[in-house]
Amino acid sequence: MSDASARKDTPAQAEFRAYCRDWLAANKPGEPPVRLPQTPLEIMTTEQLDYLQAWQKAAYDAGLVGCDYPEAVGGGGRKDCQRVANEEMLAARTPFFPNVIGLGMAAPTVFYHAQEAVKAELLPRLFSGEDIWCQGFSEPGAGSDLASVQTFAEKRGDRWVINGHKVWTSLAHFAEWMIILLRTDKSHKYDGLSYFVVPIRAALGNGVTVRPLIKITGETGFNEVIFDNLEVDDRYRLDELGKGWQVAMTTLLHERGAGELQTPRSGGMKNRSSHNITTSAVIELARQTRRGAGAAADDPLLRDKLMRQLIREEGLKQNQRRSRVQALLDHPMRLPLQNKLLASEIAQSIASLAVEVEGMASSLYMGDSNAPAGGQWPLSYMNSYGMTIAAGTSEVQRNILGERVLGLPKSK
Amino acid sequence: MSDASARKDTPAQAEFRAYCRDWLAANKPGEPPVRLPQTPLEIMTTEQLDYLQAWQKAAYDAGLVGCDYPEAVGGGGRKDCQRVANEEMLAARTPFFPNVIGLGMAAPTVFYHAQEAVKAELLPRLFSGEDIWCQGFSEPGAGSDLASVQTFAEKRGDRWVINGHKVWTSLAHFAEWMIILLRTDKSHKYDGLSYFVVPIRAALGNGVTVRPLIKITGETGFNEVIFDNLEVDDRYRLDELGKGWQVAMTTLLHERGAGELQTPRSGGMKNRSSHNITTSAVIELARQTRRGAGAAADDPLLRDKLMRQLIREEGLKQNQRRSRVQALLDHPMRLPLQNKLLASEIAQSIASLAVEVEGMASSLYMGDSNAPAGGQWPLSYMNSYGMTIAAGTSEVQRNILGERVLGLPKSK
Amino acid sequence: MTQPNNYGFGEEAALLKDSARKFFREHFPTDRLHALVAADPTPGRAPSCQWDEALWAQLVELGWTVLAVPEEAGGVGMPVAAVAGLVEEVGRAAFPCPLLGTLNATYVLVACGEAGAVGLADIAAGKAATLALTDRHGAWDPAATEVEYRDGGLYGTAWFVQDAGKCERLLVCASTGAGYGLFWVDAHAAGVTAEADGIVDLTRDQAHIVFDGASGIEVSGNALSALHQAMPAIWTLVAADMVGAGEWQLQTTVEYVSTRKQFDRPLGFFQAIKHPLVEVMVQIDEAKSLVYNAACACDSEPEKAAQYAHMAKASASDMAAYASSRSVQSHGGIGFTWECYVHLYFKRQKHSQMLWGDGVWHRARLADIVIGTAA
Amino acid sequence: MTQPNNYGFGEEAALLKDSARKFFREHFPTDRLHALVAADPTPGRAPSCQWDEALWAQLVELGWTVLAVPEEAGGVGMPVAAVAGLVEEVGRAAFPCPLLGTLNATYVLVACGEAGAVGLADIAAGKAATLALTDRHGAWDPAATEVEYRDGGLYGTAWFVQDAGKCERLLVCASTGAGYGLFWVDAHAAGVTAEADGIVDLTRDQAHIVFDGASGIEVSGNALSALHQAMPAIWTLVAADMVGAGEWQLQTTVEYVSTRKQFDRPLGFFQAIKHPLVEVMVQIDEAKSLVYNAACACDSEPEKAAQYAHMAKASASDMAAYASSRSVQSHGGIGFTWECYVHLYFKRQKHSQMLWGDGVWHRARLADIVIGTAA
Repeated sequence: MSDASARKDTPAQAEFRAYCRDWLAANKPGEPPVRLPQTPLEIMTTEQLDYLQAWQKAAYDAGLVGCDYPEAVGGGGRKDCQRVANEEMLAARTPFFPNVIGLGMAAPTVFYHAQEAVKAELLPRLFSGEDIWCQGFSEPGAGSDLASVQTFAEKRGDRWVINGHKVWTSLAHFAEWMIILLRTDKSHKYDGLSYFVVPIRAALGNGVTVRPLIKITGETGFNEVIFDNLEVDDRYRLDELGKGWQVAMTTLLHERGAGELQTPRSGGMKNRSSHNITTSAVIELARQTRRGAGAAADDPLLRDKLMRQLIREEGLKQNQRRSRVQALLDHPMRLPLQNKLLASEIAQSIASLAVEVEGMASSLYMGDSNAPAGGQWPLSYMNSYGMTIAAGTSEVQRNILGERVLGLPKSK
Repeated sequence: MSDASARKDTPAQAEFRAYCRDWLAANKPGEPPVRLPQTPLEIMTTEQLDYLQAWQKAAYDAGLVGCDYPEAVGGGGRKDCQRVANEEMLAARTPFFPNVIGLGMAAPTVFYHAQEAVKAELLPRLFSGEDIWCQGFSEPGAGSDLASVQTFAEKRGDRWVINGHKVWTSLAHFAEWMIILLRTDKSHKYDGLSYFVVPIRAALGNGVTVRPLIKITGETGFNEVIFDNLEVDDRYRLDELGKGWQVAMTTLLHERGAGELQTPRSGGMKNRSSHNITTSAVIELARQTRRGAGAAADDPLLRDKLMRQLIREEGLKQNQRRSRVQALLDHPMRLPLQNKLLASEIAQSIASLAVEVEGMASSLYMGDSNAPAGGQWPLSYMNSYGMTIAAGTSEVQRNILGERVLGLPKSK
Repeated sequence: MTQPNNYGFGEEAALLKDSARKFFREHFPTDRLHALVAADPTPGRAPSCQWDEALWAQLVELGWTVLAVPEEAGGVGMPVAAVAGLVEEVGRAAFPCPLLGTLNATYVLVACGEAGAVGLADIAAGKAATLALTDRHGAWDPAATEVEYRDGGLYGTAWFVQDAGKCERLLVCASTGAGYGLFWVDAHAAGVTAEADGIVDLTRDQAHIVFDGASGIEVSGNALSALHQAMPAIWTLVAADMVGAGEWQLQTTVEYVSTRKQFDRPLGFFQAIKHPLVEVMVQIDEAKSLVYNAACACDSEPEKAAQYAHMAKASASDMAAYASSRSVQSHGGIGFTWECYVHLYFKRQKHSQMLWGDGVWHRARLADIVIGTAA
Repeated sequence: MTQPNNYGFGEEAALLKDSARKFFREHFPTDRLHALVAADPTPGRAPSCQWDEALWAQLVELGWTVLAVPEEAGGVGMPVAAVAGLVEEVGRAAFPCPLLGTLNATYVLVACGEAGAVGLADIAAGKAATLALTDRHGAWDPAATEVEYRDGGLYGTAWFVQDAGKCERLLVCASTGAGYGLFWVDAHAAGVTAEADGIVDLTRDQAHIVFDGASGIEVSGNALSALHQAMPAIWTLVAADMVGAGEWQLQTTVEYVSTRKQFDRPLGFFQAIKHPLVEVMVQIDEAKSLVYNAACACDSEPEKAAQYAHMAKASASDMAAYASSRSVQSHGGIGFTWECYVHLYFKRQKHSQMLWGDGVWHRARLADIVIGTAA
């Protein structure tokens, strides 16, 4: 993959690629001292965080993070080079970056919508991972219907006073900053929204309370955040008052991987905790699982189901590939807008199939030494509902596809 | 079945049962001189019709049709005896009755909503099958949304003048009478509807045109009916002006088998043309179909699919049985309202599975002498869409269940 | 033999079902269940056995555990259809208790004939029991048992033993020199060690039980035949439990989507929510109708009991998977939290789905009966 | 070998696909198709072969039939990816013609090596061809052929021969004393009788062909090896046809539900209509992406071609079933009539679904590759 891509490099990209490759060969971090979670959103301990923050800082200092952003905001000032760095990091199987919401959602939003001084203030520490970011969109009364957020910001002089309640905020327990969608006018649903960045850590106990929420798996990892008269300077407002919905679209576009700026991504490292939700992992499980006289992998019905999954998985991969081949596309958003729906539903059905393969042994959980794969498959299956619910449920994704791509009338 | 039911008979029912049994033993009609269609709705030739009408007339004359209706309207004046006659006819495997819309939908509607004189005029010939009935509900612009019918009746003196266009009217090409939902007031959607019975055959070429529609199978069997200034006497209005929607509910309730009055039903006859859409017929097909080195019935995936169908089929049968066991019901309409949805969807999936079993040979149609089962399975599969579309699409059935049984808010 | 039209579900059965539903509504609402079993959320938590023993004692007092015991053995001798009605209510309440295991043991002991009397007497005296016959691979075929009987003692391990921590007796299937035997064993006897499993389902406990020379009373020298006779009732009852739990999932979800608003509409307005819940209802009704048909076959058409019980358990297993999935998804973010009760039933249903055979397994057995064994 | 990022679908391929789409839009709109093939609706109608030979002659003139023929054999030698683009448009138009059969024969002849040149020369000269190798049971394994070669002639029957009535040449797989051979046969030669089948699909014709001592040119003495090499392209192209037809079904249905109103709303407002159509789109896109991946593998990663082509055809088969089902259902009563065009594609897709293996068959072969043959 890395070599196939290299063939199309510009001279500047080729030079940068060589640099990345050399640097990674010399500086790729060693085995983590602690077990890492499946994704950055499940970071639970400071040991995990320290190791991952050190890696992000090193990569940033070496110029592998924020490559395509201007130097004035702490970026590398290059052109279309983040993709190159990402490819090389994937090939080198580096650990993932911990500041995943910062890099993927906050950075492009701040970059396109904040005052210059605020960009210069916030982005360097975002890129370096020294500041972890979180996202304050959902509320108890605003899930799929995001525009109905009620957390309110009231203007008092040059400052805003914030009161309300955000939920499902991953990483809030480690975050310095939050991107937040607030209501500044109760009389208009969409035009009454404004978008801010607010300090979390600095205001803990003084306007901000972070409480962990427990998932159905028993894990923590996301939080509710309560605002009680938090004061924020007006400079931290992004774009104009009442334009919060439009700014949020920038965030969501980049979250879905459909934005202008390539997100810095690291990953691929295998370690003792790694648990890949892939069909090939389930095939392996089926090979090791006894079913009747043979292995589960010999069972014709399971083989058929395994191949169904493999085909869906390869289909998604090829969708992503095809989305860059103009001549084979009828509508520019048709494939990108399927990404989130398919990735989450495929992960759910893969985990569900693994549980079926395990049979009675799927009753055993993480604390049981006899549990196959350490009990991670039932865990993954339950966690998969986080994926089909969060960031727009599958139902909402299908509305979006029907309306934005097929042009059908709005259902709501 | 007949014997198990007999155990619970009242003395009057027991006596009637014995009478039916004796009469059927002596009078059950012989083999038909022509190939019969799968259901009465597909009667295409007068030869078919003549045979079936003769049977219905004989059964009526013997008192096996309309048993529970009062004698004044041509009924048998018995109590809860139609069920007994139906059971005995099923056990005797008699042919079906041709006037199926008349018996199942028109009779109870006329009985509950017409003037006494009209009942006495119309019902005897309906029960005897001498008059075939059809139903005029759907229109080109009113399918699922039945209440939007536009065919208009205008009052002129004591008579109504009807103009408009009805579609999907099965049996209209043989029908003497039609039950029809008409608009009498354009300013109210529901309260602007009135319900009539109108003569079809008598007015052919004089206010009424019947044109056959061709189905995707290539068969005929239903029609469009065009009204061009058809005049009808006011006595043929059922119930009050503007109450058409309520009257139509009586029709639909009985159509779904959820009405008060038991519909006279005959059937069960096996003949050379019979093609049962049942799982056991597909199992038989799978036994006779070569797949790889063995029979399709040995293929583990097909076995699993066949058993899925068998289970759904038995489930529906047991639903019908359970719907009469009060202690095992939470909501009186919960099972009856599932009937139409399940029967049509199960038939569709059974036919679809048969086509899968046939494999390449499912490409062969009715005119091909090598077609398995005479090409009836692809025909049945296509026809099954008539069932999931007509009389309230599956989508509409699910709305009704969600709203009327689960109490969820209306979707429309 | 033919079945009575009403499944033999008469007045007594209706009263029992009704009183069970009222009992749980009064004494064991879902918040009590959650407080009882969900105190420690950690995924790696140590195995535990959380249940309300006092409430269970009341139920034993009410005679629930002897309903299936024949009258001549000191029980009530109720038909399986009536017992299924009760178990449906236990499932609806997700009540942690050894009722299913005790009923399972009862049906097997009855199938053992005279030799089973000793076990039935214990059950009639209020002792809870459970079956121990599954191998480490979770095989649903009892002939796979890893327990051996030799030199007057039992050796080996029985896996996936349900509600083991709540039982005083074990009905063990073991290979003997002559085939397979069934042994009635005191759960606390010497040579019996129960190793509790750490499981997902919070409403049950499970263990693997190590036998090292334990003694037991042989209640059958032909275990496979007795089990063959009893399994249809066992499959039917776990399906009945799932039907009750499914109905809880449906009603709880319907209630949530009727009140929760998004886009200025209750969620249940949207067909993307409404139609899947209708499908859940349809699947529950199919499974429920098949459960009473199978139960009635156990009572009055035994030659069809296995066939109908395979249908019931296959249907219930698929329903449970779908109902569970929709209960969490339709609850949205709330449904993904530990504090919302839906996860308790989600986990119970995923567990039940596998118990005594998943849908695929039952359909394969059904095909062997209906189509004949594949060539 | 690795695949180029863009599937090797370059500028020429894009031009070809685009011009094909325009050609059909201009010369063969769906109403022409309906008028051409749907004149006789009777279910028992006699077999017939309705097509527009003049339009086909134009396409031959344009060189479409020689795109896959190597340059050295007088063709254009275009990559499979480019040919798939063309076939997708043929499927979208449901154009009745022998293109697929001719392409299939081309790939098999290429796999025959030098001996295949005689066949390629005929194709380069504009002759249409089709494969004849299926047995009466519709087996998708060419070794099941019922045709035998003996004493210098072909004997036996080849079944389910596609578009036989439109072809001048047959590529026949026959058992020989030494294994299986491939024979290039004149469709009108002595000893060749085509018996037309009465089929459901109105956009194709099909026949079983009886050989009674017909002579043919042996183009391969190892048929199974040549077919093994060529089948991935054959599977890929029929899948490409289905993707095009699926897109027609989707767009036609979207258009209908956007205009047809019920309950004062366009049907497409309702999620019960909208979400299934989204699912159709998702399935089409999966199949389409897998088609170009498989085509590209045929061109530049042959060791993976079978694996990827199984994926493409399995995906396309399931998609075609679902897209067909939703196209009729969403059209309501109108969709159930002969005059509405959706039935033409419904029938074509049901036919294609089975051609060269249904979804289950391709997944079983894929499993043999990916997991290994079951023990």
